[in-house]
Amino acid sequence: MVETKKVEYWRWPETSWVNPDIDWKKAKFVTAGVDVGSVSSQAVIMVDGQLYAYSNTRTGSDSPESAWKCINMALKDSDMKVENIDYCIGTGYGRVNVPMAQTTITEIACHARGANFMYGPEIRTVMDMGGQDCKAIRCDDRGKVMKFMMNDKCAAGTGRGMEVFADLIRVPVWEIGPRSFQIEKEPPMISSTCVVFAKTEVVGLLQEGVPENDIMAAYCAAMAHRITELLNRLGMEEKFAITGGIAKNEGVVKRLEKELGVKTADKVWYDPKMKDKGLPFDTQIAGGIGAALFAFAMLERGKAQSARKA
Amino acid sequence: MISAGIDVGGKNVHIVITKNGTILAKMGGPTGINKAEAAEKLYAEALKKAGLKREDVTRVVATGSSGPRVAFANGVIPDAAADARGVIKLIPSARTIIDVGGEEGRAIKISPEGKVLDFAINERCAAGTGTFVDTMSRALEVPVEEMAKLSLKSTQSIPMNAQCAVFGESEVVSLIHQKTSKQDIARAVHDAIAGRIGSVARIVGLEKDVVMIGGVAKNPGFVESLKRDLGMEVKVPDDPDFVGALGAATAAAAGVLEEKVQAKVVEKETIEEGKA
Amino acid sequence: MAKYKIKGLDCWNRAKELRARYYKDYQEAHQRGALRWEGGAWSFDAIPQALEGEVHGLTEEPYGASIGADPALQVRYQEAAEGKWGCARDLCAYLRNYWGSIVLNEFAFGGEWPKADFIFQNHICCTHAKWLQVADEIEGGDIPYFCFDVGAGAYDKIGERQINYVVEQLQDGIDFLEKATKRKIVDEKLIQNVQNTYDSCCYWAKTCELNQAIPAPLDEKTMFSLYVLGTLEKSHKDIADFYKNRLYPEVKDRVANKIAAVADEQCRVLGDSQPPWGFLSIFRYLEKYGIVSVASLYTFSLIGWWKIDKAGKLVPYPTLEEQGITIKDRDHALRLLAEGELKGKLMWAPFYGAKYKNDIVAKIAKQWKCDASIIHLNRGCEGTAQHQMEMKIAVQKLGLPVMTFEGNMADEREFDEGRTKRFIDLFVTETLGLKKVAE
Amino acid sequence: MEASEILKQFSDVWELRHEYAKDWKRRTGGKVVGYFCTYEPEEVLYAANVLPVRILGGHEAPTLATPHMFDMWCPFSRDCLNQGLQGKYDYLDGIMATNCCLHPRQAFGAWTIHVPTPWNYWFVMPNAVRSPRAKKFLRGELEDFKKAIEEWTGKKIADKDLDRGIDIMNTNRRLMKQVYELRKADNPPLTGAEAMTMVWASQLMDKREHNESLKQLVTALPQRKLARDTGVRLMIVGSENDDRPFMQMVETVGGTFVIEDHCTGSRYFWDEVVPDKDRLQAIANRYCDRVPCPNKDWGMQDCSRARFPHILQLAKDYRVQGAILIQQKFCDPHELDIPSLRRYLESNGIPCYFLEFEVTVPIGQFRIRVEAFLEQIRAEELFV
Repeated sequence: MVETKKVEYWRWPETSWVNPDIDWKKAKFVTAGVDVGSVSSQAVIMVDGQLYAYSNTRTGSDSPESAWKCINMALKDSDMKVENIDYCIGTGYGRVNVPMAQTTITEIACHARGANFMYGPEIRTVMDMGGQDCKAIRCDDRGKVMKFMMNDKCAAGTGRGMEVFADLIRVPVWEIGPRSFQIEKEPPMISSTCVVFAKTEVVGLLQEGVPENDIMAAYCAAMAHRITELLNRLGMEEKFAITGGIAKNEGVVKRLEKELGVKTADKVWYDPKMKDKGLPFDTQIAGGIGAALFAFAMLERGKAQSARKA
Repeated sequence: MISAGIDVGGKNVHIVITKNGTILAKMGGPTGINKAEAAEKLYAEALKKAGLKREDVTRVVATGSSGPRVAFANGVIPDAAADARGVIKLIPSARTIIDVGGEEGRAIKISPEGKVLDFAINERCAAGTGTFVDTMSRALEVPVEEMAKLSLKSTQSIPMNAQCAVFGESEVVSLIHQKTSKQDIARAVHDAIAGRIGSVARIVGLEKDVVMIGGVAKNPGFVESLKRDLGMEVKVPDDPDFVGALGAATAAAAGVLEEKVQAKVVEKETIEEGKA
Repeated sequence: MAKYKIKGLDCWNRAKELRARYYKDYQEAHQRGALRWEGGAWSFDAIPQALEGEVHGLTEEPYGASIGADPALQVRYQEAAEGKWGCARDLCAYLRNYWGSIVLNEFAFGGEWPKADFIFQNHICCTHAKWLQVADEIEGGDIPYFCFDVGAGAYDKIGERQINYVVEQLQDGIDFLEKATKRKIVDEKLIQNVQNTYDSCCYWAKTCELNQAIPAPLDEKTMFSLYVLGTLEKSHKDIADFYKNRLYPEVKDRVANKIAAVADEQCRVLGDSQPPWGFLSIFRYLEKYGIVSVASLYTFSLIGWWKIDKAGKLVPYPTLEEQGITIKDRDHALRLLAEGELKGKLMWAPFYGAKYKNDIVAKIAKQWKCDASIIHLNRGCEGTAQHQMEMKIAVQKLGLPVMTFEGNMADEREFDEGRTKRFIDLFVTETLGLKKVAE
Repeated sequence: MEASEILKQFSDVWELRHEYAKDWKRRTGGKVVGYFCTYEPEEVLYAANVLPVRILGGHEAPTLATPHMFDMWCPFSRDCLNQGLQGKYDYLDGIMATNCCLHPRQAFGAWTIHVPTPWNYWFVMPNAVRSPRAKKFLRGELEDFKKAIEEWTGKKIADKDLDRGIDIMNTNRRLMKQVYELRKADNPPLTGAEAMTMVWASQLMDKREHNESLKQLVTALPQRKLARDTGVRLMIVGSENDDRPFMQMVETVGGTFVIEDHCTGSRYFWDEVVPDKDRLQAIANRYCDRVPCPNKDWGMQDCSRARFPHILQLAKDYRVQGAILIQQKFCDPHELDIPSLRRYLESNGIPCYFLEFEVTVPIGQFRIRVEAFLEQIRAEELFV
């Protein structure tokens, strides 16, 4: 009954990045946001509100470990130590298990704030497509949450679902998007988005000899549809930005845009300096950025004291 | 007379070849992507194992969710019918059958002759299937067999709230964080599914003897949870995952031949549609 | 070689024509200076239809059902109701179709949503009063709204007090109508409408009674399309005339000549609740096995009026002629209307307890000579899904094999056709031991 | 006695409800009747010295109920039936239900068939409570109900008995309202979970005893100081709610429930019977005029609701900063009102968040939603 794991098609590459132009030692405040999600974890280090370093890793079964893993990875090419951080905020589904964090804030607030920083103040609707939750958020020009909705008690149409699907169809998860467009015509969407029953349906389609690309298209379409339903319930207002892992899946995003009749904000830094420097733009770090920014704000406003140990 | 039963389910193919009621060969394996091919391949192996040639087999009956895909079968019978025939052959005292496979959990009430009197299945959610166990074992990072052993050692019952397999996964993870022992988590998982299946079984009514078959029946931890939930003895035959195939073989021997059930969907008719 | 002769219904096209006209009239009412009203299929249409001048109603359930018959349309409407209005996905499927239709400003029979001039509703289940209360809100909240309550008790408890409670509300309803429309209720019209209502409801029951014959002259699938008229405007003379002078005599004639609904009738089934409208094909599928759905509490008494006679048999409710009654005046008319609806509509009995439903269902199973029962566990309508599992247990006690399948009368997202056919194959070939009849 | 001790008593009755009822029977030799909905006229039962206990959630997977109610029926009703089938209510002398929503009717229907109970009664409560005709009709139904109980208990119910019944109920309502008054304070002396536990206890125990405890509570509470930050002042509105773990969870993540509209909360006791020499009419008037269940709340001329302005008034009186709207899954009456209620409250400046309850709520999933909602309300702190 137990499936012997072959190649893990769902496994995507882990990354990290440090900004060489920033001398953190001169900083007033070094803040961090650690976003431990159900599937992936990110650490973001900010120096006086400037993006200094980040990492994007996979979450293990133990949240504290995952938190350490991603913050160490973020700092691996820097001379900064975790002790140098003034204030750290944990967020994400494992937020209560982030050892180096002084406090926690939910990923809903953090993603809205992060999206505002990454995409700019014109963003009014943020869709965070996470590992097992979809969060539709309406925010103001400062990235303050005005209203939000989450998917119900079922993981249909989430990042986890996409991974299971990748594994099932034996295609690396990052290839699904592009390949889902290499089709003759758009197929009907997978009717069941339940992670388990979609599986049954997909197997059925494979047996009927439906081309893999068409099945990927059908699955992406189903996911896009689920998200549209959520956004309709929330009430969509432009500009619209997507954060989280699925944002990287064009197969879903393009179809989502088509169904909504709304374009998603371009994945480039709002801040011209960052844009021109061509700093990497990773939609998965939005939560971490938001958390680090909140940490900075709390220190600035004296709402929190520096916990710096060194 | 030699006959064969082929059970093609969501995950595995099971084949049983019998001669005048006695089993000559059993053969099982994963369906993979192409179920028809897998069935073809395993059938060949089964024949080899039994030292038979295709023409030696008088009749082949297929069953299971993909039974109709078995091109070389002379007929197809519904899976619950195969279960009933197989179980009554192995355990004549059986009146209630609980079959939990990868993607479906079902309960069947049968007559002393093994006729299906009533049946109910776990509708539209994975939280009552073998897949749920698999997903949880992945989250728990212990193989299913290990989970079974662990849960038997558990001393306390923890309710699991999550209905959805994926949320169940994260509930397991948070239980791990709460430093709950893997034994107790394993039991919690089995109890959760047993609860779902138990209520399905109650729909057809719990008449002794209750027999559990299907892949999950090989998980003693789950069987224990089910006994607890039903508050009664649950019998499990040897090779519980081959019972469907055995039932199909029995049907073949008895000459039950349904014409293949086409899965084609009849075009929709509207409310105005009448007899005219 | 088929066992019985079969033949389409001669009055079939008349039924279609009446139905089409109903929706067209509603849509075009304003062009003709006529009034439009919304209400439920059990809303005592005899009263608003008695307003002076031309009046046309739209009953919510049949409208929702028509949309349900077209899965693509239905999903679009329901997603509008769920998304744009934000209602729960498990609410009455008809209601979601109806609200979605308003939200999208689309009339399912073409054109824009025709806004009503007033609402005349009655509260038969948790959903009804709220259905049009919210519809009114979606449309801006400016539609005059009246809703009366028929929840006065089970048929065997209906006495003077219960009747008075409803009659008094109807009198208030008349005041409301006259105030809201600035038109008067015409007593002659009201009396005629009540007369017609009796004919529609009693003759439908008489027609259903004929289905006790072997072979059954009608199958449930056809009956679904025939009772619809009664859910639209049972007080209309054309519709009363259809039931009394067209359908009933024709079905009688079918019985006399042994004309069957299904040529190879070999198993008579007791049904329950609305079918999944988009998938009536499952009834055709059953016919391949010679299985005919001949009876159900729902189909019989959604519009049919019945009573239980001294011998404890279920028999049609007597018409006014049979009772030797001529309606004297307005109050007499209202009283008779309330009496018929409260005492005769056994559909309401289950709302007061499982035992009521089980008793009636047992009578139907016996009198209509049913061999088995197939129960659609209808997630789309909690009213008709009342006590379905208790019914299953009760019918099994009668010795009839029972199959249940989950579905939804008008939300295809909750119906799995493939699986349902799998169930049918198992139930029919194994439990009933039937073979498909040669095609 | 200390306020905390009294509240502990209520909590004990809540946890040991069956032991309490059995003990009450032993002590008084009286009859106990189980009921499903707060539209059942307890006044008449108290007049006959019969103890009404409300069937409330057991919060275990209702596996025994599945063969009788498939899962489109509200989890609360399935939970109630499940406990009946488990034999947990084997001490009941009677069971009654009424025209409320269709869900408990399923439970009641199955209960009368499968759970041996000596006496059962279906009480017809009109739905058109805002119709002038309802009161007269209800008076008649009360007359029948009174007769039925007299036959059952073999004792006549005199006017003085009805007066006693009315007085017991009114006193209970008045006292609980006094306790609720204290929740208007900046730092309420009791949490929302404690307040609701008090109401649950009132539905489970002899109100004469409950009243005695309440009298002490009303004097003791003002001295009580809670060592907790009130945080965001929340309101919770919706269907039946006896989910203590949820209430407690919310009050540990930075919020306090200061008022609610539930039939297990204020909606149950807000309105008193206005005495009249026609006692039954007085009772009938009370049940027609009380804060309605959505199922009975519609206008006679327009689509207005009586419930909404009342809820808004509560929100103002208790200085509510946000409202959590909840409902039992599949609860049509509330599902039908909630989209409108949400618009109504939000247009009046009260942010809302919606949650759907089941037999057990997935605390983890709900916690993040609640935390995010609280953050949304006090977001300003997080911005430079």
